[in-house]
Amino acid sequence: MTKGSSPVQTISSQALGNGRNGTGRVTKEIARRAFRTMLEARILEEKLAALYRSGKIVGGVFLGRGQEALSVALGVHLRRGDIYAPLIRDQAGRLAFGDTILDTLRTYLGSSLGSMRGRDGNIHRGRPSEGYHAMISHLGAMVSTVCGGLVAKRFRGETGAVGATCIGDGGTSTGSFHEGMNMAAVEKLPMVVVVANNQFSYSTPNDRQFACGDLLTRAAGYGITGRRAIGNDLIDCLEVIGEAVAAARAGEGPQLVVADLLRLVGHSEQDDASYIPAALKESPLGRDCLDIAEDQLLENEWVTDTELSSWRAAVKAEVEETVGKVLREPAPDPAEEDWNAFSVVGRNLSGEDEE
Amino acid sequence: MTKGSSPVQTISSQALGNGRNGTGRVTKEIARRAFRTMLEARILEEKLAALYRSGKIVGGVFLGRGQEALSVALGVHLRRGDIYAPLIRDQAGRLAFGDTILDTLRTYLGSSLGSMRGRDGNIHRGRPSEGYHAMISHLGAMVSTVCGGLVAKRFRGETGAVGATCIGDGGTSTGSFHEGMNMAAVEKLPMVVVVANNQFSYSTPNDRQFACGDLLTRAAGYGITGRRAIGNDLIDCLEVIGEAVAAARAGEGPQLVVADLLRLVGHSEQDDASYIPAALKESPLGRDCLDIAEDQLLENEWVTDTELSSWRAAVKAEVEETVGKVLREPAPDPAEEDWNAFSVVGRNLSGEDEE
Amino acid sequence: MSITYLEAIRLAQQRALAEDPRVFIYGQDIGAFGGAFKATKNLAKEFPGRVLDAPISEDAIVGLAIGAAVEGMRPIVEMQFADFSTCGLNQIVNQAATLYYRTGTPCPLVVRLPSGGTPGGGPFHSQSMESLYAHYPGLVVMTPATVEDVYTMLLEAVALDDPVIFCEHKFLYYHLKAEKLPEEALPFGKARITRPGRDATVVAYSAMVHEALAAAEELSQDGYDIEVVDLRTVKPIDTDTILASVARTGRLLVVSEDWPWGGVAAEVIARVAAEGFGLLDAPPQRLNARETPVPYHPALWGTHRPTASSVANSLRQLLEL
Amino acid sequence: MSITYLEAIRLAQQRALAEDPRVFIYGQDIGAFGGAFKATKNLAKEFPGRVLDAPISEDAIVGLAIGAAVEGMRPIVEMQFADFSTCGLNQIVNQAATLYYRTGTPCPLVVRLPSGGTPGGGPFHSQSMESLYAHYPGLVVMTPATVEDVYTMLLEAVALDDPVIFCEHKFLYYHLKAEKLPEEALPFGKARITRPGRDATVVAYSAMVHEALAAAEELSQDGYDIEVVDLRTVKPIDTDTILASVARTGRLLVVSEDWPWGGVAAEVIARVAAEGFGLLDAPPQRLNARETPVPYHPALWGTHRPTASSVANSLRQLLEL
Ligand SMILES: Cc1ncc(C[n+]2csc(CCOP(=O)(O)OP(=O)(O)O)c2C)c(N)n1
Ligand SMILES: Cc1ncc(C[n+]2csc(CCOP(=O)(O)OP(=O)(O)O)c2C)c(N)n1
Ligand SMILES: [Mg+2]
Ligand SMILES: [Mg+2]
Repeated sequence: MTKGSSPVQTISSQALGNGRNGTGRVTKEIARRAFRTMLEARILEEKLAALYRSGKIVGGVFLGRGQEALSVALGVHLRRGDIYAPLIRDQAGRLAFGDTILDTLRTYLGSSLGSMRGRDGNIHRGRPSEGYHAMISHLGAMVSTVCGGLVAKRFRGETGAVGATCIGDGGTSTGSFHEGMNMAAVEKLPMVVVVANNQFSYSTPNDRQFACGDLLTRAAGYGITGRRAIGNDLIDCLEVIGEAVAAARAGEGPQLVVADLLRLVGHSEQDDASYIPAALKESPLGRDCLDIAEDQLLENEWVTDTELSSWRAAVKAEVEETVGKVLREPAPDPAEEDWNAFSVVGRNLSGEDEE
Repeated sequence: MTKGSSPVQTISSQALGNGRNGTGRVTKEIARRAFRTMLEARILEEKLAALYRSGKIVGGVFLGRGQEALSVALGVHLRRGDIYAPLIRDQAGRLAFGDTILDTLRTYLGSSLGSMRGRDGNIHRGRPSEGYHAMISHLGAMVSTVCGGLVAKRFRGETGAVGATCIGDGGTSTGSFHEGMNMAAVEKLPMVVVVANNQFSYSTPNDRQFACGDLLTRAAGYGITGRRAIGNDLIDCLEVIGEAVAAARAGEGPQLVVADLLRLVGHSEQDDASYIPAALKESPLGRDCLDIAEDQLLENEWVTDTELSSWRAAVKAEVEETVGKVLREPAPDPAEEDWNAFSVVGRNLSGEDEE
Repeated sequence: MSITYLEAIRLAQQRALAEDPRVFIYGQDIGAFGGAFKATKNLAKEFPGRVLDAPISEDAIVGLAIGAAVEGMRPIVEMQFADFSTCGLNQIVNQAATLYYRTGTPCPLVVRLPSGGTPGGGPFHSQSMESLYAHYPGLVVMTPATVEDVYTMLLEAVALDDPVIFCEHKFLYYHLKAEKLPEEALPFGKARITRPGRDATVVAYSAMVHEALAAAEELSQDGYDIEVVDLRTVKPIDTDTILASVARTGRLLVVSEDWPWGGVAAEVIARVAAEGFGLLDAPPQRLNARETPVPYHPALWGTHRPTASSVANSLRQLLEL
Repeated sequence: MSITYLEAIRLAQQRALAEDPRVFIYGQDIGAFGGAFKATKNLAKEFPGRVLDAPISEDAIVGLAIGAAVEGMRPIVEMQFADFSTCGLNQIVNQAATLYYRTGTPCPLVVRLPSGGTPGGGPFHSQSMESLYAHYPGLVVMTPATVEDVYTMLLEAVALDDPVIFCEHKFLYYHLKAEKLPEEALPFGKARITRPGRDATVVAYSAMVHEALAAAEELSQDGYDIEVVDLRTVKPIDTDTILASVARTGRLLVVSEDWPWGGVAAEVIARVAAEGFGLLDAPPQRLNARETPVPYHPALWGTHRPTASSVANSLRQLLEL
């Protein structure tokens, strides 16, 4: 599945030796919640793409289509008090962590009522003071930021919280990623880092990105536990990430999860992803995680066809209704904008002209 | 020997599985040249320390005492046309690569006749246009620079050249190091990177620097060959690095060599290294590589006691004589200094005031 | 046939690759894909092995270019966005910029920065980084405003023996067009009087030249005759041309899309105040972006950056001083 | 008993740790070892677990501090030398500086930068980085020149809700001494008239304040009365105090150890030229470091940076304009 050509393929992490330990066992309730959130993410993102095509969203639209299973599996295993720094393709994980369809649309459409108030957009949203970090674009940068949140909790004696972030195959080449991973390991932080290895970084295939063949071999180099998940298989993602989160929560130190998958859209909605070979799209990697998950839920009799239809209808209705609402909301008013990057306290002290 | 506490100790590089392959076999001639260069480095550095104490050298003096065997082993295996970016503790490797006692002293003493003309000092010297890179202080930065030199040679169709650099245990934590290593692997460059794991980064012990226990486990994560050398054992260093250089030259891609050792001095001559535990100093790691090498050469009957005495005397004389000479050389004259950072061509074009 | 600013960048690179075997291009997604903006479209095919996809490693990308430049190559680095160059900044300012002074070895490399704001770009895809790099001795910083300049100046950048930060403006990529590309160019480092005038001088560069020209047009309807100077290269700055202009007009407004503190506008004013104090009939003024990150929403963005209308306002105030 | 500038830094950190449980310190070799300059000597022992050794990872060091600040801590980061902060610059300017504007969440962290030149420091252990950071909206940049200021301002930096770049000058570490530390301090962002005068104003900050004072002393022997303004904080700049001084003297020289292009001196002159043009009797001048990397050899270094004698020369020229 991985594309590198290095002869070194040893998987040297402990966890794989041990195999699954049961802490990630998937319950009906979790599976249903995960799947319902995947549906929300998928339907919401389809709407975002349409809004972009019709010129209602400016800038860029970056979708997570095909990556919802992996993304949601991290989001559903987190809870209030945890720290989560999602990346580009984490719409599903965000919703699972507590972000809303409403705030997503507000941010993309630049509503002044959104959490970013039109100051930042699309995937760069968050509520840092609630543990939901707002990514900066510079890849790799959020790994150490999550470390910092966990160090703060340790200082305050708060135990049981976990920090989590996601990164792409391309993002693993950044110096930031390396420094953050190493730091998490040195500090033995309760942290889970999920690598969504979708085989491409924008147009760049993995063999121009790294030569180790298998990114999981990096876990040993940081001295942290590595685990592999099947990136488009919801049950597998829920199990593996469930175990990783449980291990981190139990004080076993940072956990790296590597999952192979494909993104089933372009890098952004401007990109047709024609560089992804047809053979890869037709391989098991190219199977849509939503289809796989649906089968899994039906097989387990965790959901019925009727329920699925009504979920779909409900989510569509919610998305449409929310779009209508947000489109009527006020855009930020430049005349009212507070053109000052200092905090209120800093500014009051500064005596700097405010124009 | 390594200090980390991670449970993961797997050595997953191929080369170790294969063991030595004979390409690094040590000849009498190489061993003699290496040892003689170690002597030069040691005696020269003792003089540098004395000049620093007497106020003749300003700024900092950073010595490689205890690391000469490892350093020289890389230097002697390189040849004209190769690229070498030495680091802080590579006086021995530098001399082996072709740097001189004269230019070392000129740079440290700030002679206007030195390669750096008083503009830069101490360990920051080099002649980049001759393949001898002049390190910047920012650790990790030279890895990718060496990559670039090798890419240039590949563009020109020059084959058989090798690029080499050194880094400390601490330097492996930099994002720069990671990016450079990964890049070397992606480009399959003929490159040798030697990690001088002297257990401390300034005062910081390895367990505050990384958690993998064994830095060699990182080789697999880059998809490159990893090798281990005994850092204070000249013959072992010559063999292992000889094999690494031969493999790189033969087109087998980048090679990582990790060697444990101790520096037998402070970080700089201002530092008494009191943070290094006595037990460690008294352990095999603390044995002076010069003593070990002397024994090895005598045992092999590659050198006689008499020769050793005459070498010592000759090097001492050369160092003393050179110091005398350099101390009489002119310091750079601020009034004559060309206060312009642009190249001559750029400047002529620019029409910028030159004051 | 008309050529866009973006196409001119592509053509300049094509010519550089064709004429000089030492040239190669390195950056993310620039090979078969042709780059995020298509500035290297087809070049990988046309020049096999000389247009290389890089990993997401800005520090090592610049480091590699430095090492290659030292060995006599002439690398062009494409940053995917100027904003990401902060991740390669250390190599640029501490290794590339210092190399010649320290060692006497030239470091001829070009770092192309897709710069400046566009609607919806937001805080991390809109930055103007010319001042940051211009602060450092040893770096040339070019900021072309026209299709013709972006072509000739990129070729000039490749020919220079010094490291060049090449700030190409994304807002101009598609809008700006020319009928044909010039063979001749102004000398290196020379500013251009884009529009002659006698009532006030506007010094601008890159996208702001066009806002300044539109403002000048607007003021011409009130009977004012505004001179517009295009700096073209912000390091070095062509102080002579600026002073000569101020000598004619007596009034100076400097416009920059970058933040004010220590930016190009501050530097130009500091020079004119020190060297051309007596030429000024009124206090020299500047108009910059607002002092916040570049906002995402187009309505905010349109107020954050200087525009024709805010330049015209500033000019009206200056003319009344 | 006399307290050095360096010891004042240590004492301020000790007090911050003692008074506020949210404070911790993070940096290379600052724990048991007490730091490369001993600015945290004994603090790890006195405050167990709150003075942490970091790996050589400036980017992640700042990233960790940001994440902790978001969670309500008040981290102090020690860079081993200001020069190495370029490796953490991306996190500082793109994450810390933008956080409040983007998200409304304050990011109260302090990055201590051992700054400026010393004999033999060379290109990579001598840099002055205040202008680089001051360019970015959202960062406060402090540049204390006295033992008293370095103490009170560091405490002020820790108390501020915004990210603060704290430039402490290595040349002042050991030389500068005070008898005791003050309880009272000037308000945040306020410049100080260190020496009143009426013939010309020298604006300086950090180590250059002392060169300016020595130059003023020298010129007093020629009968000139030079006013010296210590900026203390270069972002924000206390323009009012500068303008008031220039209103008295009519002449302005700005002195900075940093490079000229877009530096503090350019920014001050741009402000005075725009807002205080009519107050000036002569063109405002600046004196900066030379436009090369900071040279290693003390003889070169002594000419590279402004000194009392070059400040005095510049002042003599200014007084004759
Ligand atoms: C430091 C940095 N350099 C460049 C970019 C531009 N960029 C944005 S997304 C992207 C590709 C990311 O690939 P990957 O990490 O694999 O994530 P994916 O898009 O595949 O989910 C690039 C190069 C960036 N965001 N940050
Ligand atoms: C990016 C960076 N940060 C900090 C420093 C300051 N510094 C110089 S040497 C050193 C310790 C280096 O340790 P190591 O890499 O193990 O090499 P050693 O000194 O042990 O040979 C530090 C922190 C630096 N040179 N570069
Ligand atoms: Mg990817
Ligand atoms: Mg070390």
